[in-house]
Amino acid sequence: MDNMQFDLLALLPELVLLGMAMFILLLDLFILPQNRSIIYGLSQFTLFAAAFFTVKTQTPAVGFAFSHMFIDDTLSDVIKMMMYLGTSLIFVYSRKYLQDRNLYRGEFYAMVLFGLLGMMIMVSGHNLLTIYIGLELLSLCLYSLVAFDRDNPRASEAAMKYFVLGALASGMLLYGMSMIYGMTGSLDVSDIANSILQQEKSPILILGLVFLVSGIAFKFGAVPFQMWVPDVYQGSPTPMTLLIGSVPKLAAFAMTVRLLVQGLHPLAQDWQDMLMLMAVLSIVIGNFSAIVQTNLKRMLAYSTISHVGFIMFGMMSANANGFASSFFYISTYVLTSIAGFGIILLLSRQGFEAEQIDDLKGLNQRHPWFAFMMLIIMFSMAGIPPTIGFYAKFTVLQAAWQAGFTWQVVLAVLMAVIGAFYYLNIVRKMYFDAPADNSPLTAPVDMRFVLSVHSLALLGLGLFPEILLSVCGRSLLMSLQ
Amino acid sequence: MVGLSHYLILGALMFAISVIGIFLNRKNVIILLMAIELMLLAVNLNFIAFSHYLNDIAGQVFVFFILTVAAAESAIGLAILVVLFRNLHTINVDDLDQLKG
Amino acid sequence: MMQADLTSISWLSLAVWLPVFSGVLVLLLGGDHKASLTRWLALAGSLASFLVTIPLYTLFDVQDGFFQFEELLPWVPAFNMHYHLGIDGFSMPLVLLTSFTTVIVVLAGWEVITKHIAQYMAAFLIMSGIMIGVFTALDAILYYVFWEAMLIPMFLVIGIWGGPNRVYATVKFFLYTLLGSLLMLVAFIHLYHQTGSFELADYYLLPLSMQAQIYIFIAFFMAFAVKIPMWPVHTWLPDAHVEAPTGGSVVLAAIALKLGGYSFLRFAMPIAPDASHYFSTAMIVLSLIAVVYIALVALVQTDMKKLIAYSSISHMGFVTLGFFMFGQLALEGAMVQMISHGFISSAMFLSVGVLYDRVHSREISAYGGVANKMPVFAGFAVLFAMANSGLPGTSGFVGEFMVILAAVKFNFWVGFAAATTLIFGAAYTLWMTKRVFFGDVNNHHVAELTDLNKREFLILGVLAILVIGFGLYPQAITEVMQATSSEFLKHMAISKLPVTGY
Amino acid sequence: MQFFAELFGSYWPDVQLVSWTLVKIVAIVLPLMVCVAYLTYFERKVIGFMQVRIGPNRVGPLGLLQPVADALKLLFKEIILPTASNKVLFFIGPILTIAPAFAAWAVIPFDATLVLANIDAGLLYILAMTSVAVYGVIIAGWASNSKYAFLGSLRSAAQIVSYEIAMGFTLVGVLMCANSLNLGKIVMGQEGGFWHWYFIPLFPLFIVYFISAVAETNRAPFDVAEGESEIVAGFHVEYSGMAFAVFFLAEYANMILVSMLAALMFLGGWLSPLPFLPDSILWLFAKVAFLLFMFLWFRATFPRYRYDQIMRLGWKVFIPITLVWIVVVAAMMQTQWAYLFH
Amino acid sequence: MFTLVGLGVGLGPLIVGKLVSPHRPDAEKNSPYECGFEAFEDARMKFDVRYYLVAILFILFDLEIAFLFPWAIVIQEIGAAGFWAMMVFLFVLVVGFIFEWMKGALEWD
Repeated sequence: MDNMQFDLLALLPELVLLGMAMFILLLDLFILPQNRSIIYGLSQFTLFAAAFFTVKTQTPAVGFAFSHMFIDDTLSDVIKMMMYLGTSLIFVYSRKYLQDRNLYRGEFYAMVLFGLLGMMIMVSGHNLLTIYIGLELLSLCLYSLVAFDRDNPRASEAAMKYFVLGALASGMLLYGMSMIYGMTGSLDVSDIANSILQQEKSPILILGLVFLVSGIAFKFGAVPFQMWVPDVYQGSPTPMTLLIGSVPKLAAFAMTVRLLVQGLHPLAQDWQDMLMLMAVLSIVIGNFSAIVQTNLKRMLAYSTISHVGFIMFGMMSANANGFASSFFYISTYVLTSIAGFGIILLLSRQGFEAEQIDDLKGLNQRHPWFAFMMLIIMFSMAGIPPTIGFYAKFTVLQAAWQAGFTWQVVLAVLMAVIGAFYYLNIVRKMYFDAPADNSPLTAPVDMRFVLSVHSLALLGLGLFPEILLSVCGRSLLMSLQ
Repeated sequence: MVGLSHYLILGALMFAISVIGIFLNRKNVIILLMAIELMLLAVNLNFIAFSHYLNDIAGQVFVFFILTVAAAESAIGLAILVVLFRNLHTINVDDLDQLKG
Repeated sequence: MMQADLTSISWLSLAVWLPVFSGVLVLLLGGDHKASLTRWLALAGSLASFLVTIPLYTLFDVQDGFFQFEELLPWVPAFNMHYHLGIDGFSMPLVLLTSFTTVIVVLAGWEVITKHIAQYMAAFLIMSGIMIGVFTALDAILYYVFWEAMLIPMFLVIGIWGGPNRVYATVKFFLYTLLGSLLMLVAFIHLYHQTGSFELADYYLLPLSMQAQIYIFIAFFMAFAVKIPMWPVHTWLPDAHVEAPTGGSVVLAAIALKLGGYSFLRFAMPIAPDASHYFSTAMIVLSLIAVVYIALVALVQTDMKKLIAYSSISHMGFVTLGFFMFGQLALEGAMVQMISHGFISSAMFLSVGVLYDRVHSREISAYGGVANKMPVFAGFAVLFAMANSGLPGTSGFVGEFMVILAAVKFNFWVGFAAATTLIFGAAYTLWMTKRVFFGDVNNHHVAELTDLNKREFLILGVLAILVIGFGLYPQAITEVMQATSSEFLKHMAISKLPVTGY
Repeated sequence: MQFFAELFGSYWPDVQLVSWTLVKIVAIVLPLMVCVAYLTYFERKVIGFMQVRIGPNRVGPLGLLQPVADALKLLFKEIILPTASNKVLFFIGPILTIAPAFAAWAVIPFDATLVLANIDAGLLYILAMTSVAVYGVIIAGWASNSKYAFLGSLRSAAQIVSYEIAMGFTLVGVLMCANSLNLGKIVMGQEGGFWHWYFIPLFPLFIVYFISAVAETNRAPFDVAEGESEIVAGFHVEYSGMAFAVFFLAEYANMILVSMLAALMFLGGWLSPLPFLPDSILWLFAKVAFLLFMFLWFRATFPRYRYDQIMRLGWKVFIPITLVWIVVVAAMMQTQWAYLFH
Repeated sequence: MFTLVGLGVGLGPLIVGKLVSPHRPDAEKNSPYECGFEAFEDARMKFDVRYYLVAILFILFDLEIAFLFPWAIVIQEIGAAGFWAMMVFLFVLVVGFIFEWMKGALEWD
């Protein structure tokens, strides 16, 4: 008991978030429904406060708390900052939608904040136990958020599928963890690495690795563990899709770094091949499936699978360059997909979901400005310069090339063309087709403004990618040293 | 004498049964939930066996947490099930087919 | 003669970004309800952008075979990318051509475009800046960014203002080009890992094994051949041309195709000289197929735009032919051909546009005896047709003649095959001219035609002057690139294969 | 003996152990069965006296053979198996209800030394065992395939689990004082006179525990689950003959068990109330008897609670009380008054 | 061991009862008891969601107790740090408890 360090400073942001989330949950019980904007404001303030403390407590040194179970390094700080930003954007974009559908309740905000807390714990987990707890906190919040719209049959079906497969993924991850624990005798990430270095590779260890990687792939939604992605994306209410499809990817990445790089790097050769296979399959299957979709959310789901493939492309290089590129890819992807779903949310209104690709028809006539924003977003997803999406693909491909994955890179490039096809399809509908309905946009001003700035940022970052690139690269390097 | 490997084999069997249960079961969602619980139990068994043979308490602590999470998880799973049943009036796995591309 | 204050200005950056900013300005200030403001704003922007490129010509040092007006700023230090611009004798004329064409395009769309005027004008202005960027970038990724970014406005231009089959055409155009260029990106990535930089100059000096060179060359080839376009990856071009609005066709023909040709000179050949030699025969054969076979295809076209599109492919065959004979004459001939084709093809497309705006048909058979109703226009059209078929005294003649001459020296049969184009070219162009302009007025559409208005006259007039001007005085082009081309050939003669053996 | 030792050869020590354990088990179970039987007798007597009646007095002297007669009657009655029921589950239900009530006795210490299995996690074991009983209730209700049974089982189950939480919290309080899960050690922690017994510092918890125990066993006044006027007999409406008797037995066995636990944890078990008196198992029996008497007394005096009142009492009164008291105790332990809780 | 005996105690009377008691089934007797009426729908009908709610809450609180047990046993050794850690835990739990209370999850009428 004497080694119990209580370095609470390291997890000040988490504590703030926890306290505020609980406060919001309770406050919601005592205020009138028409005063819900207090909750909204408070949630945004919470994110701001957490960001403030994250910056305040930031040090170049690596900090630990709770006997090395919790790590506070630069990487975690950077990822957390991104998460705050992403969550804040999600709040802005989803407010109108929730209000229109009687979902504008305190539980939503509390739940998202709890989910965020889970992600932060994942990011800072330096022990299989903490990582698992964070992961579950996140997953449980997401399951319930998907089912949040209680009278929506599709949402409940999506929630069920998400739940079952998500639980399966956790199970696999845990099973892998148990074997690794058994072979190394420790739950601590760095102890695991040391222990593996000092022993012969055993089949059980490899088996554990296989399960671990499968679990991670499940959470990412990589082929062959992708089956939940399309259904969940399509069935969930759009704000939840937005949430699922964006910020948790960052957490999953952090988890991968902690587990595979910091913990199991001695086994890199083994997981490299697995990741490679999944990356290639994800890119191919994701892209080809996305082409035939008519539902926008479903299409984006398949496109997510292909993006996940690209993310794994970086990881499979198993070096700092590769992981930095993956990190960069994820950050840009998160930024882009939030904006994309933001547009979908912008277009939907009371009693109308802008879900079909055809709902975007003639957007250029209806609202040229947001058509242009969507154009940027789509080209960013397709990886066409000068949007940020290009650098994402570029960094990942160069990392893979450097690691010697020649034909995989060429294949990925070919698939990127396929990907461009369906993104172009959306641009096509927006610009070349006549509008199907001409109802005006009802989105509030703040949402329009933020969405505009956000989308333009995709372009701006595309012209000056150095900012994000160096942030991602450096923070990762600092953590991997 | 019962050794570590026996526990591991039992755990593996339980795990396999639950995975098979999840993928092959086309009848009842509740069976899916049960399979998930079984899976977590298999993991727990592994952890406890390892923990015992390694003389390391950490594995058992982990099991404690897994149990907690499993409870929360099944609570949410059942809640989703209730919502699902209210909306669709079925808990048949095959009937969950609204979401197809 | 150089003045310190003039040289200290970043002309290239101005040339790139001025049109882009004026495009954004048009987009922000303009709109369908204030059409005239939009048009004048666009014109002012394009003129200003043209003016800032003129110093590139006047201040250009013709003795210098290397890059001039260089600008070097760190851009993405993480990957050692730089904002590196510069021009040499090859790119300078193309930059001018681009900025000039933009003015023409703005004028050409003046009254014709009625829907989304601001977007139309802005697209062309932005595209112009981006294309100048392609011509001036000396950093591979910078180049690549410009190269790809160009696709977006072009995609929209064809798709929004194009003809009935525009969607198919524009998607095809986009994907073809994207596929090619992504392979080029892979090549850049490989080179980056070899040199640790994206500097073109580093790539020139990098020794590469034959195998690597071949792969790199193929990757580049995929990108550039699509863009030029070479047979057999040319099929997107006729579709795109036919469906594009006049302005789009002009930009495509006059500049976009040159991007491919220029890039061969800038990237594929100097980076992989040995592979270039290795592939030269194949390239020449492909070029000849383009020259001869495509000319024959052009002969049977019934759509005027398609005919001109095929003729463009055929003419661009000359360009690649000239490149891969590795002679100064051939090289310069190819360059001249590029410039002159820029003028002539835009003029041709504009002429078709003039007719199309009045009759809304591009079918040759829909016309006949246009000269009776539009004598002034007919005069211009016949002049451009002559130039297209390579009549001496026009710029079209100079380039083709230089290339054929070099080809005959290189190999008689190559020269012979190339020379046939003079016949085929004359055949399809003049035949079309005859069918459209001469003969009797055979339908009421033609009967209702009115002759050129002042704007159209101005555009075609300026182009006519240029076509004849460069035809009579081709040295204006050749002298600026002499130093560059001799440096280029020197470089090409040195093998980059690593020295092995003894 | 020699003969058996030769017969079993090397297994002899094992056999010996098993048979010795069996003997001990029988020594516990048989008296327990008798206790259960006579508890029913006493119940009728006590309530009878409270209502100024005599109670059973026909069978045997003072009606002392009444339980035997009841048992024989039930034994010879038919066990009806409802058509719609699930046959296997129908029998598993009663077994699951009674088995834990007996199995829990394994770790109950009757004396400093007199305990069958002196395991450290004794309390945990009891908790585990008693919570199994809920399954019996639910299975019985489900297997009967009768609305009354089903409803009754749901009610009982909800009630049992609700009060189990409050009960669990009270145990936490005991554990904080005792530092052990071993029941024997818990008792030893209360040595030194009745003012050291835990019911004094943990008085609220003791009260909550005992009331919860009444609710746990579905006894009056918390017996709506089998409320005759509403849903006939609750989850065991379809059971008859011995099957019914088993439920009956389980209820009384549980009563004795929870009283025993209360006596051990709060009232010092076999310890004497005053230091100069000798500790003896008789003290324990006296305490248990007193508590059992309380059970009967409740039944005779209190009117039946409404179901919503039961649930409210459990969730909204007991849980907050116990939580607060746990916090108070824990906080006090950080201060100079910690000795109060040892 | 004791569990087995416990099972035996349950099973024994049942078997004896089965053996000893008469067995004369008839349809009327074997039908579910419903105050004399014919049963008119499946007995395993929909039931009030509050039962389910109680079950869920029970699971969560019971687990919490499982966490409290080890803590309670060692509270005298772990000192203030242990005390405060559990207070944080309990606080979170109480927040949840208040939430469900206010949401009406504990109402039964």
